[in-house]
Parts: sequence; C-alpha cells; structure tokens
Amino acid sequence: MAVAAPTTTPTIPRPVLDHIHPEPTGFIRKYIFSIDHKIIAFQYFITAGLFFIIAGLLAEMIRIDLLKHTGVLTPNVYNQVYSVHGSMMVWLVIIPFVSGAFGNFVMPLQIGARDVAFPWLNLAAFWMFPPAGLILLASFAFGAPDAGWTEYPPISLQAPFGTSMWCIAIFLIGISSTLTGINFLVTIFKMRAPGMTFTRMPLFVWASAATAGLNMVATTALAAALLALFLERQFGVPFYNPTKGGSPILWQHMFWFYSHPAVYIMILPAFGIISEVLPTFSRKPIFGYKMIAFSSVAIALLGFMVWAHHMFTSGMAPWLQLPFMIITMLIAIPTGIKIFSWMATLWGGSIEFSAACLFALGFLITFTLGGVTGFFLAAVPADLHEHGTYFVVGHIHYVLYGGSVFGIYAGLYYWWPKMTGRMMNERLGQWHAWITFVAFNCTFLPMHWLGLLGMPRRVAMYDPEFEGWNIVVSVCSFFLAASTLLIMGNMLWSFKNGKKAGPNPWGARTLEWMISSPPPYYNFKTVPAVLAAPYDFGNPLPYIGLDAEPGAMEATPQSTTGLVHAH
Amino acid sequence: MAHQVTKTKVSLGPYFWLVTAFILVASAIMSYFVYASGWPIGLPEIAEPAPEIDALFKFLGAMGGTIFNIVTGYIIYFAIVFRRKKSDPPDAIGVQIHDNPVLEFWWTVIPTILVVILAIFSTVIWSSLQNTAGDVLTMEAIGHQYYFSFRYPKLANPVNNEMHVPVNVPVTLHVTSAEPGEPPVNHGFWVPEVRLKADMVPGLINTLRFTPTQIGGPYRIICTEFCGALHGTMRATFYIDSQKDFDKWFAKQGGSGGSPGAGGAAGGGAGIALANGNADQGATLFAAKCSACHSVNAFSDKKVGPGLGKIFSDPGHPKLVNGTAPTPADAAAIMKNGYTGDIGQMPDASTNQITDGDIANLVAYLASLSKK
Amino acid sequence: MTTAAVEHGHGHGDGPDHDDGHEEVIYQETRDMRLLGFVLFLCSDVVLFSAFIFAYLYLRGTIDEWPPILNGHQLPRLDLPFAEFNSIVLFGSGVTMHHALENWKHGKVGRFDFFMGFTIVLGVMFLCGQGYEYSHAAIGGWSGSIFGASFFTLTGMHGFHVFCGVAYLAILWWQTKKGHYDQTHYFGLTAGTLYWHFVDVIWVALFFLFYIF
Amino acid sequence: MDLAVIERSVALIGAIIVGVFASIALKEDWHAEGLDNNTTKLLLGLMAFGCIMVFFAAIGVIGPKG
Repeated sequence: MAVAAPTTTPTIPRPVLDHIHPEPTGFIRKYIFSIDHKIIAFQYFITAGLFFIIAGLLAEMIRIDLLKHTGVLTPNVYNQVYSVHGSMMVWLVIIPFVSGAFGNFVMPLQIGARDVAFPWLNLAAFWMFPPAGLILLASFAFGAPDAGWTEYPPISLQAPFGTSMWCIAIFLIGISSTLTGINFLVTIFKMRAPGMTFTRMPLFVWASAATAGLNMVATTALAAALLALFLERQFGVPFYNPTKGGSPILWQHMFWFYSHPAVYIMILPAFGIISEVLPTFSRKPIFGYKMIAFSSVAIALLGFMVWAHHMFTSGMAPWLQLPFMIITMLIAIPTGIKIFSWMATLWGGSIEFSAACLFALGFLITFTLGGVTGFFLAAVPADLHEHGTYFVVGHIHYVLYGGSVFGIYAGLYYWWPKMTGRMMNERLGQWHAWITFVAFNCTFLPMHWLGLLGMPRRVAMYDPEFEGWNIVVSVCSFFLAASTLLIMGNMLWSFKNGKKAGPNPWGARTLEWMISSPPPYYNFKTVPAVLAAPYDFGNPLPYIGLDAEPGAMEATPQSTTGLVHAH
Repeated sequence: MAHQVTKTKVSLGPYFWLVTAFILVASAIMSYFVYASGWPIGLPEIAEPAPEIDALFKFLGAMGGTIFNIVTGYIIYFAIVFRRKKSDPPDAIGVQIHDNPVLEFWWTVIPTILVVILAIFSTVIWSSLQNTAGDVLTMEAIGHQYYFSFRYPKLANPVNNEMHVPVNVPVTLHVTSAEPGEPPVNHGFWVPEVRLKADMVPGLINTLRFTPTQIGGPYRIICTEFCGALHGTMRATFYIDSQKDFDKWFAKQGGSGGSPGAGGAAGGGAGIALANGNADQGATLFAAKCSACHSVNAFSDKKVGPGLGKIFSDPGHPKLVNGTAPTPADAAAIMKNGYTGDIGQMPDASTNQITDGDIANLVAYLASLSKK
Repeated sequence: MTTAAVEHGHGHGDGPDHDDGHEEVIYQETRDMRLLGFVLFLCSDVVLFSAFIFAYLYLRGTIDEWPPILNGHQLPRLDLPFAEFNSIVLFGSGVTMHHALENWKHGKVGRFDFFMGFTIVLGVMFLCGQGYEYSHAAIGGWSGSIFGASFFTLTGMHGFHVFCGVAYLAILWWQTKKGHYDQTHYFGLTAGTLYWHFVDVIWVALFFLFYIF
Repeated sequence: MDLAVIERSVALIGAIIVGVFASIALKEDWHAEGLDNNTTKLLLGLMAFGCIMVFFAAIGVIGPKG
C-alpha cells in the first residue's frame, strides 16, 4: 500500500479491473493454499463432499438402529451418531456447499469479477473448515456430543468432553462463515462489472448477497452462545445451569437466533440455483425477476424475527407465542411468490429435462411439501402436538434434503461442465434424479405420520407398533444412500470419459458461460460491460467489451441431454 | 408489458382449464376426506382441547393439501405440455414474457389472505388453551431420569409412572423436572391423545390445562425432550377414571378418602387431615408407640397385634372395617378410636397418647412401608 | 497487492495502464473495499457483544432483585466511582486518537506522534484499571453467580478487544515510522481509529448496563 | 471513601473536557462524507453520549441508589 501518488483520485467508471493477484506457481500455492476463488471452491466441494459421505453413513447407522423397535445400537452410541449426523449435515456439508462452494465458484464469475474482494480472507476462511470437521469427528474418541445438533443444556453441560470439542468445531465454522459473508458482501457491492446494476445481477448473486448478510450477522450470535456453553462446561461459568442461577431457555433463545436464519442460509442459495437452472432449461426469462430478488431479501429479514417458533413448548411467556407464530406464517408469502414465479417460468417454455432441470422440478415439489408442513409447525396449537416428534424430523429433511440438497444436486449438474470443462453422463444423471426423488419421498414422508401418532424424535428405541413404518423408512433410506453413488460415479466417469463441454453447453446466458470451461485463472481477459438482465433468450447477449470464447456467444447451444439431437 | 399480458391470455396450453378444474376438484375431494376421516392424526380425542386442535389440523391439512395439489399439478402439467419435443429445433425458445403484474398481484394477495385466516384461526384456538377458568384438580408432574412422578394434593408421597385423573374434572398440570439432588435435565410431557405437550425444564414450571372427557386408558405419557441415554424408554401411563374409580385409586395411594379434586373433602377417617403426614416422623413414632405390639413385617408376623408392614398392599390382609382392604382412612380411624374385634384389641388415641398429627404421620409411614 | 495488481494489469493490457492515475485508482478501489469490509466486521462484532448483553439482561430478568444472592447474602454493586474514572480514561483515548488521525491528515507528524502515544498510554491505563477493578470486585468471581459470569465475560471480551486495539495501534505507529503511509494514503490509520472508537462505544454500553442500570 | 471522591471529581472534570472535545470533533466532521466519516460521526456521537452519562453519574443523578 506504500504508494506515493497524487492526491487527486481520477474517477473511472468501472470496478476493480486489476484486483487480481499474479498466478501462483508451484503445487502448494496453486492447489493447497491457493487464493483463487475457483480452487478454494473446489476445496470446499471436496471437503464438504467427504463430510457428506461420512454424515450420510451416520444417517444409515441411525436407520439401522431403528430397524428394530428395541434398537440395534447401544443407546449411547445411537445418541452420539444422530447428534454428529445433524451437526455435520448442517455445518460441515450444506452450509459449506451452498455458500463456500457454489458461492465461491459462481458468484464472482456471474458479476464479472476476477476474484472475491479479499482472497486471503477467503483462504483463511476455508482452512478453518477442515480442522473443524476433524475436531468434530475426533470427538467420538472423547464421547461425542449426544444431545442432538441443538445441544440443549442442561444435559449438554453434563456430557463428556466431546461436547466441548463440538463447541470448538462449530465456533470455527462460525468464524469461517462470518468471514465468508463479509467477503461476499464486499465483493457483490464493490466488484460488479460496469453496467451490472443490482437489478441486472443474476438471481444466484441476489441469493448469495442475502445469505452473506445472514452469515455475517447471525453467525456471531451463535459464536456467543457456543462460547458461553464452552465456558460453562470447562470453567463452570453459570449461564445455562439452573442450579447455579442460569437459564436453559437462554441457550434456546441464543441458539435459535442463529439457527433459524441458518435455515435460510442453507436454502436461499438453493433458491438462487433453481432461479438459474429453470430459465436456462425452459429457454425463458425468469418470471418476475424483481419479486424473486426482493423476496430473497424479505425472507432474510423476516428470518431474524421468528426464532422462538422453535420454543413454543419450552415455556416462554405465552403472549410471546403469537407474534412469533404470525411472523413465521408471513414468511410463507415471499416463499410462495418464489414458488409461483418458478411455476410461471416453466409455463410456455421449451423445457429440456436435463438432470439439473429434473432436480429443480423435484425441488419445487418437495420444497412445497416442506413449506406446507412448515405451516403445521408454525401454528402454535398444532405445534403443541408435533413439537419434538418425527413430524419435525420429516419437515426438516423435506426443507434441507428436498430443498437444499436437491438444489445442490441441480447446481452440481448445471455448473459441473463449467467447473471441470467436461460433461457428466446425462442419462445417469436423470436416473439419479428419479431414484433420489422417489427414495427421498418414501423415506421422509412416513415420518410425518409416525410423529403425529406419537413417535418422539431422538429415541434409540420406540413403541413396537411403529416398527412396520420404521422398517419401510429404513429400507428406502438405503436406496436413497445408494442413489448418491450414481452422482459420485458420474463425476469420476466424466473426469475420464466426459466429452469436452465447451464454454456454454447449456446455452445459458449469465456471464460465467461466456468464458472457457474451466475458466482461466483471471476469469475475464477484459471485464465486459453489462447492458441488461441476463435472461432474455432470443435477444443478443447483453454484454459488450467481452472477447468471448468461440462458441459462447452462439444463440444455438448444442443440446447435451441426449433427449434432443442437435446439429 | 401490456401486449405480453394479452399474450399470456392466448393459449394457456391445451386443456388448461380442464386441468385446473381437475386440480380444484381433486383438492375439494381430498379436503372432504380430511374432514370426514380422522386424518391427519387419527388418535382418539380423550380430552378438551383435543377436538379444537384437531379442527385446526383438519384446516391445515385441507389448505396445505390444496396448495400442494395446485403447485404439483401445474408443474407436472407444464412439464408435459411445454417439454421440448424431438421435432423442435435445438434453438427453440420459450415465450419471452418477464412478468404479469395482475397474476403476481393475485398470487401475493391470496396467500396473504390465507395466512391471515390461518393466523386468526390459530389465535382463537390458542386463546382457548390459555383460559384458566375453573381448574379443579391442580397437580404436578415431575420428570426424572427416566421416569415420571406425579404429585397430588392431599397425597403425602408422589405416585410414580402412573397418572390418574377423574373424568370431566378440569386439570391444571404443572410440569417441571429434576428434584433437588438429581442431575438437572430437560424432559417433555406429552399425551398424544390429549394433543398437548410441555417441556419439563429444571427450575421452571410450565402449565398444561385440559379437561378429560372420555373414561379410558392406559394411554402413553411420552418424554419429548432428549434427557439422556435411555430417553427413548421414558414412558408413563395415563388413565381417565370415573370419579368413583379415581377415588378408590386415590385412597389406595394413601390419599385420605375423597377426591383431591372435590375441593377439600374431609381428609381421612375420623376427620384427620392425612395429606401432610410425614413418614419419617411416623417411623420414629412407630418405634416409640407401636413397635411394642406391631412388627413392620407381613400381617402374619404377629406380636400382640398383627404385622403392619404391608397393611395397604397385602391382599391377604383381613377386612377390618367396612369389608374392604384397609385404607389409610381406616387405619387412621382405628388409631383414633381404638379397635376391638376378631384379631384382638387396641386402645384409642387418648390412651396411647397420640395426637391427630401423630396419626397422620403414622399413616404416612405405613403407606410408605406398603409401597416397598 | 497493489504492485502485483499493476503488473497484472500490464500483463493483460486492459485499461489505461500507463497514465499516472492508474495506481491511484487501484489504491482507492482497494481502500474502499477494505473500508467496507472493516465496517461490516465491526457490525458482526457488535452482534457478538449484543448477544452476550442479551444473555446478561435475560439472566438478570429471571431474578427479582439485582444483584443476585450468593451463599445467602446479596452481592454488592460494583464500584461506580472508579468505573466513572476508568470510563473517562477510555473515552479520552478516543478523542486523542481522533486528533492523532486529524493531525496525520494535515501532515503534522510531530503532533500525530504525541496524540498516538497519548492514546496508547490511556489504553494501557484503562487495562490496568480493569485489572484493579477485577481484583476488588467482590461479586463471587467468574463462576460464582450469573452476575460474575456476565460481568467478567463481557468486560473480559471488551478488555481483550482493547488489548488487541493497543497492539494494533502500536503496529500502526511503527508502520508510520516505516513510511507505510503518507498524507493521502493512510487507510490503516483510518481502520485503527474506527476500531478504537468502536471499543469506546462498546464500553459506553457496558458502563451503563453494569454500573448505572 | 476518600478515593471515591477523588475518582468522582476526576471523572467529572474529565467528562466535561472529553465531552467538549468530542463534540467539537463531531462538529468539524459534520459535513464530511464517506463511509469512514459517517461511521466516525456515529461512534463519536455515542461516545459523547457516554461522556454525558458519566457526568450525570459523577454528580450522582443516575446510578444505583444507596
């Protein structure tokens, strides 16, 4: 920064053109400690993917235990397994996937930036993530956390040392998310290509911005809650322990003040992905761009005012239940606007059922069901029956698996060619989509009825009359796990046999498709100027000053789904 | 936009209105079945306010089902009708519309109206849960690792793992957790058939109000907050008895006759309030005043008088007073008035120099012996 | 980074590489981004303190009278007069820091050094004051009661921030000696000043919540 | 006790001085634009408020009674 220069600052109407670091040489700097957002995104993919496998296996252990109403595992093991499964899926899989991986790879490309605002911060944020995961897994050696991913005190105060390790791990993830959030916000505010006004940003960027805001604000609240829990566990500092004047309810307030926005941290980027995939594969402008964009922000804001709807039975002042119930129901309105706009985007389109598109359609259906059961849980009197039962388990899996993970799959099939430069096998991808969709619903739909009929969650053994449905659920969950092998195989297959993607295999119109796949280190030789929102199929592309890769600017994409025999 | 709005009007798609009609009819039929059947819960409604809560469930089921049908129906319809056909050129594109203010207005307003309706409906039922009017039986449920215990007024000792309430008597149930000395952990109290639930939080008292309406049982009392390794096994049984059966059960527990709900019925035989008897003081008293003639073993272990160890639980114990197995009330009456009959003689309280308070303590002590 | 960036700019021959304003543009753009990032960081830090303040108020609301009872007798209030004194020490350091930056902007390096040193001295004084406060605050220690828990945790976190601030200011001072900044390029000093004001303002809240309220 | 009086009087004088200087700084910066200046203004203002609070605490107007 030691630049002696004239005090006058010429104002040039363009964002940071030269905000790019020289390309590193040498394996370590290039692939391990790279500050390139694309490499860091890959690192997030690989790490989160590994954790996804582990957490998935833990989930299957849960289902194996529940095959018998007396339980198969010892209760202690079971409790640790499901707690770590939940914690990993939320903090080590979905959040890193949606904001760490997709946010890092796609967002800078879509706004025409050469990197994120603070590449070194990005690097630091990533390298807090694998240690956190390892600490959480290592906690099995010390008695892993066993009170669920929510770790309610006071029982989590009496748990063995593993719970303290859980605090440390989640704290690290929290710092990482906060740094990423700040980084992304600055990137989106300061580094958009010239002419890319807010209403010309791709919708995934809007979603990333809302998510980054949530990450930045909410996560530090979680850090505080975790710090207090850690201090109380290790030094007996009374925050939560009722016998020393603390309050167990305090934890629930502080935890859910983060963890409800966290639900939107996990789902908003998925919304963004769907908003990119649907227009591309129905060859239509997204319907109601502004409404979708603003509803993301509205959801993010409302998300801060509903946390206590997780606590209707825990003994808040009863009058507090009403405002939280009503605000929670209000969130259905922006969400509904999104769903309807996506439906309208399909209308009159020329829909190509690529794997990504199939997952997007599956997302619409499963997420709608998740939203409907959300109504059931928001209404206080109904929640008094459902709280703490398998109904809640079914609901959370419909929004997190049927929502976030379906979105992640859609995004993977959509951006994989851009990331690797090779296509995946579309047929296999379509099979993956169908099997996942069926197995998913057979796995999680019965849980709602189990809950309503009186099966509480977090139990290692249950009443005999529920055994039949639990066997169904478990068997289907095995198919669901098996379906994951399809996409893994597909990725490996594409590395070897996948055919070259070219810059723009889907005929998409956002900026990342205008450059070669995989993108060069500096992303854009020259940063283009943006003339309009990206989704007007049929019109010429709204970018100038872009020396596009050959083939990118063609209006006619070669179809790669095999359903259409192009050229 | 105007021309595009008109553009959307032309050819919404083949059979669009037919499909719409189908979706709506299907939703209507589904809603009908939701209301006709026990769906979505399908458990008996054994207490107020279960019917109200089920009404909300039915409304939610019908509304949610309809929304789901509409979304899913149109998605499938659009996916079929607007799919890219093999005949289409690879550069085929869809209708280039960006929005439709009218449509967007309505699909913002209608959900808002639905939300308002649902909010009002929920609030009404919510307020019916809050009313404190006319609670007659006020009792306490306490969660332990891993069992429930229940405290009744006028009952010295808590009852474990079994909750009886008389039918048609409004119950105010205070739930909490972890008596002093126990490790404090959260529990939950849930009777699915009543549809109500409250967390049992140490150092905090939550309240449930309901009015049993159907005699029956046993029903499940389920712990719904994770409370330790054996959380899954934590159950208790819940009975709704007729007033008569309840009183019998209550007396068996050592409750001096008359329902605790009956609003201060004369506590115990000979008008002695047995509720606040103290078993420990009773033990010392027994050693001082009774052990000369009575053992604390089975009835057969006779000194001067019979063994009293299992007086309230031993079916073999002879009928003393009114043709029933001895109740605490009977025992109290005998201590007060003395006994003369086929198993011997016992002087009255004044001769034995024991006060009514002593009698209460002794009965409590005998009751505790009978539980062992 | 800037120099690297410039090389890169040459490498790809975009934009007016050779005009003198170019590096300046890069500097300003980088500065704006860092400033925004730093302010956002402060916002998230505010949330961290707010969460603990919420915890303190919540716990305080669970009991009828404050301070709480510990082992049968009610805990005393904290030492208000000393806190007033210590607060003024910290607030004073805020003003001196402000003047340090102003003088730097106007190129008065001598007065900058004076105020910078003054600020750091006051910061250290405040930390010593906190040490004294801790040593004779008879509220049953950190783990004694919810009072000790919230007081020592919150002020401890604040103290940690002040400590980091002092270290940061010292580094900045050293950097000015190394010629890292000139009269128009002093983002580090701006950030340091913002951070120091932020620490002051957090203390305003803590002073009110623990000593007045 | 003595100590308290000294502390209070120092705090009182200090509060006045610091408050005045903070207000002056605030007035000087009032029209300065930019994120950094606006943030500074906000923070300086809150700090001036802190000085006022200390002032009233020192003269015993606010603070726990007894």
